[in-house]
Amino acid sequence: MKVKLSALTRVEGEGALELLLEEGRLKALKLEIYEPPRFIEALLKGKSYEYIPDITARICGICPVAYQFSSLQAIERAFDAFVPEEVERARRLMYYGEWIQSHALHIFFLHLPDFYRLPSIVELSRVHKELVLAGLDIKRAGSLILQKLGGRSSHPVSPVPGGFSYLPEDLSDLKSPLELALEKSLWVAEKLRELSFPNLELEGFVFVSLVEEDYPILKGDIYFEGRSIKPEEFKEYFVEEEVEYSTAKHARMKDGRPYLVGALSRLNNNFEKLSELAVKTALSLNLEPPLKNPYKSILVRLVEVVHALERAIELVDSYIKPPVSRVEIKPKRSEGVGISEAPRGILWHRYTFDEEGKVLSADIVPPTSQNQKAMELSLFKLLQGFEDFSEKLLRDVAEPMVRNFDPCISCATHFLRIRLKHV
Amino acid sequence: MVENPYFLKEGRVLKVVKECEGVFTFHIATEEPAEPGQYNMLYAFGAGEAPITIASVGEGYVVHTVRAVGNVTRSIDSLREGDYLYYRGPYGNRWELERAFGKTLLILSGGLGLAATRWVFERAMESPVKRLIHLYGSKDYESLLYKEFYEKWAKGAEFHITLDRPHPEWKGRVGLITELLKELELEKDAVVFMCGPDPMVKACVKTLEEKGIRAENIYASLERHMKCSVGACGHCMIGPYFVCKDGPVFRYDLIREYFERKEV
Amino acid sequence: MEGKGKGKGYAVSHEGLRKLFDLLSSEYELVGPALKEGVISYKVLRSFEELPFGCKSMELAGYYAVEKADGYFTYVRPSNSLKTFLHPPELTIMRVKRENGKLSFEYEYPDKKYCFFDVRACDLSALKVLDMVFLHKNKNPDPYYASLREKVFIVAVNCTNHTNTCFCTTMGTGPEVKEGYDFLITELDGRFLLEEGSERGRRLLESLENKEEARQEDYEEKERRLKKVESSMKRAFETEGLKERLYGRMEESFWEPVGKRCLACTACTQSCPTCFCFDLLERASLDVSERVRVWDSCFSPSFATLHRFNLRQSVHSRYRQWLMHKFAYWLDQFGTFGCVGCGRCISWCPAGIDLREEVKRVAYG
Amino acid sequence: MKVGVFKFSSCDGCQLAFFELEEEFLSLAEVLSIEYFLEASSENRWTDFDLAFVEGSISTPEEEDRIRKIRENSKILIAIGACAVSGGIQSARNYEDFQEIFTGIYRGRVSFEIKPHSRPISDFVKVDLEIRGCPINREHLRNTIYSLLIGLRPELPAYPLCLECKRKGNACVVVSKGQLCLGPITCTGCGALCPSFGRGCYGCFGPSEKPNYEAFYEMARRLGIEEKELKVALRLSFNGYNPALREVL
Ligand SMILES: Cc1cc2nc3c(=O)[nH]c(=O)nc-3n(C[C@H](O)[C@H](O)[C@H](O)COP(=O)(O)OP(=O)(O)OC[C@H]3O[C@@H](n4cnc5c(N)ncnc54)[C@H](O)[C@@H]3O)c2cc1C
Ligand code: SF4
Ligand code: SF4
Ligand code: SF4
Repeated sequence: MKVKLSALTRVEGEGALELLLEEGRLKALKLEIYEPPRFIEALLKGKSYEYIPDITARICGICPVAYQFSSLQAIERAFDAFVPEEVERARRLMYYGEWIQSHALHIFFLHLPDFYRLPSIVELSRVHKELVLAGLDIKRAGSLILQKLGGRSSHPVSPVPGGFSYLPEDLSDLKSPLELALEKSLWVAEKLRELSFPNLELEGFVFVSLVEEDYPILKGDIYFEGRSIKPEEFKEYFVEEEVEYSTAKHARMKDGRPYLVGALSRLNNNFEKLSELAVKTALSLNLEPPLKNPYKSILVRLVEVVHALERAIELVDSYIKPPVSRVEIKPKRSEGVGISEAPRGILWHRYTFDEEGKVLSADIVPPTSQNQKAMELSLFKLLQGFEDFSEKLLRDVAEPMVRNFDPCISCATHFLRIRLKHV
Repeated sequence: MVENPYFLKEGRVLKVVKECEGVFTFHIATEEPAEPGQYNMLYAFGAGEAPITIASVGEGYVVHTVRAVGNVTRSIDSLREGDYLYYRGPYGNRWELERAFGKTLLILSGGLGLAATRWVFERAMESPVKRLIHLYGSKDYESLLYKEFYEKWAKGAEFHITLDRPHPEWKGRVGLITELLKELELEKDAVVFMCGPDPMVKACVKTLEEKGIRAENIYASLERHMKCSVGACGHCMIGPYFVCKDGPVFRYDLIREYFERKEV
Repeated sequence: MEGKGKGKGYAVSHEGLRKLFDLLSSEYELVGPALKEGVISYKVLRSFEELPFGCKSMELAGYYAVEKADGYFTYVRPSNSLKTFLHPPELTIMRVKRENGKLSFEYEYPDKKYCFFDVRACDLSALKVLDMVFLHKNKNPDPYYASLREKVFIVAVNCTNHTNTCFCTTMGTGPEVKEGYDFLITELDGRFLLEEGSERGRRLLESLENKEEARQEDYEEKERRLKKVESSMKRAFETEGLKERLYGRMEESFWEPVGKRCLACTACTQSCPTCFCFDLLERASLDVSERVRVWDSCFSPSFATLHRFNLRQSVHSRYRQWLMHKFAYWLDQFGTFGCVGCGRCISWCPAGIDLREEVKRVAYG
Repeated sequence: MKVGVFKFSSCDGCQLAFFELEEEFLSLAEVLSIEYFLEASSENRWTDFDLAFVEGSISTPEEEDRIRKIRENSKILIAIGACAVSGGIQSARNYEDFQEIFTGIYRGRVSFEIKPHSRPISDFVKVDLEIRGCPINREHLRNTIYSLLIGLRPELPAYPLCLECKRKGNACVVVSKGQLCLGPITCTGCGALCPSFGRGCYGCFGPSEKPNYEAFYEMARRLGIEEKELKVALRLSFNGYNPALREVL
């Protein structure tokens, strides 16, 4: 027998959950993604490298900056362009803006209502007004960074190959909203200590993230189980395979083990690199590596918000408009890989170009498709013991589990294999 | 500090008459002096302003007839007795009625244009005009305005109506206003006031000139897009004129060059 | 308001100019030219150093670049115009509140006190033109414009250079500044001639230290420099009788060629220091609405909408409206040309249309 | 007013504009009744909608069925964003060989139905209003919702971006940098973001009302850009399959 939750709610993008039952017990399960693919990589073929960042940004409305920066890194590596330090700092700041905004949206609009058993932020705001308003203050701080540096909070326009098309003279007006957001996020952390979390641990997963000088965001090597590999080596360690029952490719380690990317992995792999206040917040919330309870990812995101805010304030304080905001790009026949930590985990891009800088091939691996397997395994583990599979149960129990992973289905679908179900 | 022309005044709606589908007449309390031909800018919350001609006045009130075509006019048409209307004005020039003293005055109105000629027509009935004729063309029976006055008007002047389309109830003329006009015996020095859609104005002028009436004796009230009504926003310009302040009433010979040319 | 007529003259050094600048910026919000992202534009200045001394713009129809030059006031009028400050691109003229079926209105006037530092002859004329539109030739003077305008302090500068698109001599507005300023600066060789033009200007110059009285030679040098610019500028077309000629050229065929090339992008009208057209917008939420005045343009596809239809559908008819307004209608409306020959609309036309060529073609072609 | 927010092929960015309204989203949620909005709530109801906001383009048979159903159930249907209005970036494939595009991504067995073309909503059902942009400007969303609440027909500008660019005080990038800018033929609404950030507009609000393409091609030629390149830029403008642009591409 099949049971189906036909439309996942409060996630980014549209997906469904299908359970296969045998004699009333869960036999198999699949997370179905019925968003049509948009063929973004294929569209890039034959187009100038200049189009890449703006087009790949459109893969996802909630983390476009991640796409812009992973792709810019790939382009700049391919063409041996070295972006000045100050420009990289501005990129970092912008990326923090996206983390803050995206995490705040996920925490307050999508995830938090679960913990109060409410259907949405609207109901939540009726009972916990202050909490929601704090969340909006945090979100706004992130959005303001994006607007200031890129014009708008989704699909900002300033990131271009070689740097920025323009950087502002002065960022000091960001300071007070950021400080307010930091204050609010510490207060929210205090508040969220009240939450109770189901006891469920993810066993057997490899935690994969980047490592760089700071808590990873903009670039770095890929790190797991105490070792690090170069971004170029990604495909040697991680494979995507087709699974008969699923419409999506599943990513796994080459040795067959499942892996996880995103907030939990970042925290587990880079705890000591968190900002001072972020470490304090983490400890106050009893978050210490190895953290395996997916429900606590909401707390990890909050810790990352604290980190991002603290770092963003430092960057705003030290900001001086760079003398050159954009270095020249000289296209050549070559290949480039770029990787960064999108809010939902590592986002890998690889492009090959011809002499004029036209795209010969493009390959993008977004975080959500990497976490697909982890989501299904956790759901399976969670639902295994149940006998009643009513829609209500699935909405109340299964959906919150999915939200733990903050899946971004729009991201996944430009890439995933899809079998369309008619709803 | 100079006086703010955008300052809005408040007027209570004293009376509302439904003229026909989507057209209402309002009596608005006001003490502002006005002249026939002038208009007010009426304001609607969130929608902005629209120029609306002063159709008539009474003791302590002004009469406006509004056809709902867009946001401002639709909002205004939803007002009822006792509500408040906000406006500024009056603006614009007036019909030069004196020019018709001792002569024949012909008024031509098309559709809602009757709102712009009604007051000057009523004035003319009490003025030393030698002969007063008013031809009113309406697209159909349903759209006729001011029905309650026809009897009175027919007593004070030669008042004729023609409809573009026949109707079972309608015993009067059917046909375009120009046809009615062609049949009319007119002195060559007659003065003409008209208001109606641009094509009607053009067609009537042609017919009038064929009858030997000179453009200097023809006046038309024009309609153009306007935002400020004080000759500063530029929208209503036609040739060198601002319809809002140099008009809306123009002596035809002065605007012919621009009015008859395409896209000026 | 600034007066006219020539007053006393002084000569100062570069340092003297800085002193003047500082004196003025302590009392006024100082607007002047600055080089930003490769373009010289008027903006609110924080320091004397922001003035683009020794820069010069190279301008052609649809082309603009800045290069270095010898001297100080080597540049010409900036890319944007002073109307930005007096007739702001976006201005809330009132706030409307709705309560129990009644409305209440709050009117707010901008209360900035500007000093325009470095205004050239063409732009001074443009201010005069705008004054006529909004104040002197309007039965209903505009209180928003008035509240800003009456406080403005004007430091004029004589042009000792010109760019390819300038045609002030044709329009009779420059290069020499003649009236309408508080004081006037002319760059001489290594020093600056300051001439007072109003009582306010006189008081200010009087309070300045380290100045000398201007000598006869200073005035002579000024004349020489102005003559030099003037003689290097070609007369673009004849303005005598231009209006009448244009009124005779309303026929579409005269305008169709330029209609093909014009993008109807509105850039000319927006860059023009005298184009005043605006729109009034409503920004509403449930019970509060703001009435906002924004710049509009006769090139906009909805500018002359009547009955859901723009009366000026074709691009050439919109171009005709603009050019006829500037060189014919304006004279009948306000007694002057609507063009002061600043050349901004030429430089900043992305299609590279040269207004002068169009005037010549239509009126004299 | 019963409201539904629906998603088709898209990046979700336009729906986010609702969240971008921040506190106003919460207060509007109290005035409107939001019956269907998968991204915002776990309680969703299919009903008759007074107002349906539709994000995304139509690129599968399922989507085609679903948009028709939404239309039947909605009084006012508003297309939001470049995908819904013009087919989105994914509609750039409409100008290419679909087989090639398809196999460029999927090499193995596949079992889903997808249309070769991604099309705007208005290709299938009547659209009452359009909010443009990739993504939409939240002020436009705000303005639209309030206008409807006040009982007015929402009005968004259709004039070219250059007008807004100038109001912003930008120096034209075509003139001062010799860069291509789609501003003269692009509908305004974004706040002239790209020129404000030193680059030419890439057209994300779609074509303005009746632009003069002939003059625009000439402008591009002066910048050294051939018609072929220009067409690529327009197809990749996120609005390449806008009914008005389609005709010239
Ligand atoms: C001097 C003058 C006097 C006027 N007197 C009257 C009057 O007495 N009574 C009256 O009802 N109207 C009168 N009008 C017309 C009236 O001003 C317009 O109908 C009004 O501005 C429309 O505003 P709106 O906001 O309702 O519609 P908008 O939202 O501005 O317009 C909606 C659409 O309707 C179009 N439209 C505008 N006017 C008309 C129209 N007349 N017919 C059809 N479509 C139109 C617009 O172009 C627009 O596309 C007068 C106009 C002028 C210039
Ligand atoms: S029309 Fe052109 S040259 Fe004349 S004042 Fe305006 S911008 Fe300057
Ligand atoms: S930069 Fe672009 S939008 Fe701005 S004026 Fe120039 S062409 Fe128009
Ligand atoms: S300038 Fe053009 S591309 Fe840039 S944001 Fe605005 S509409 Fe989009």
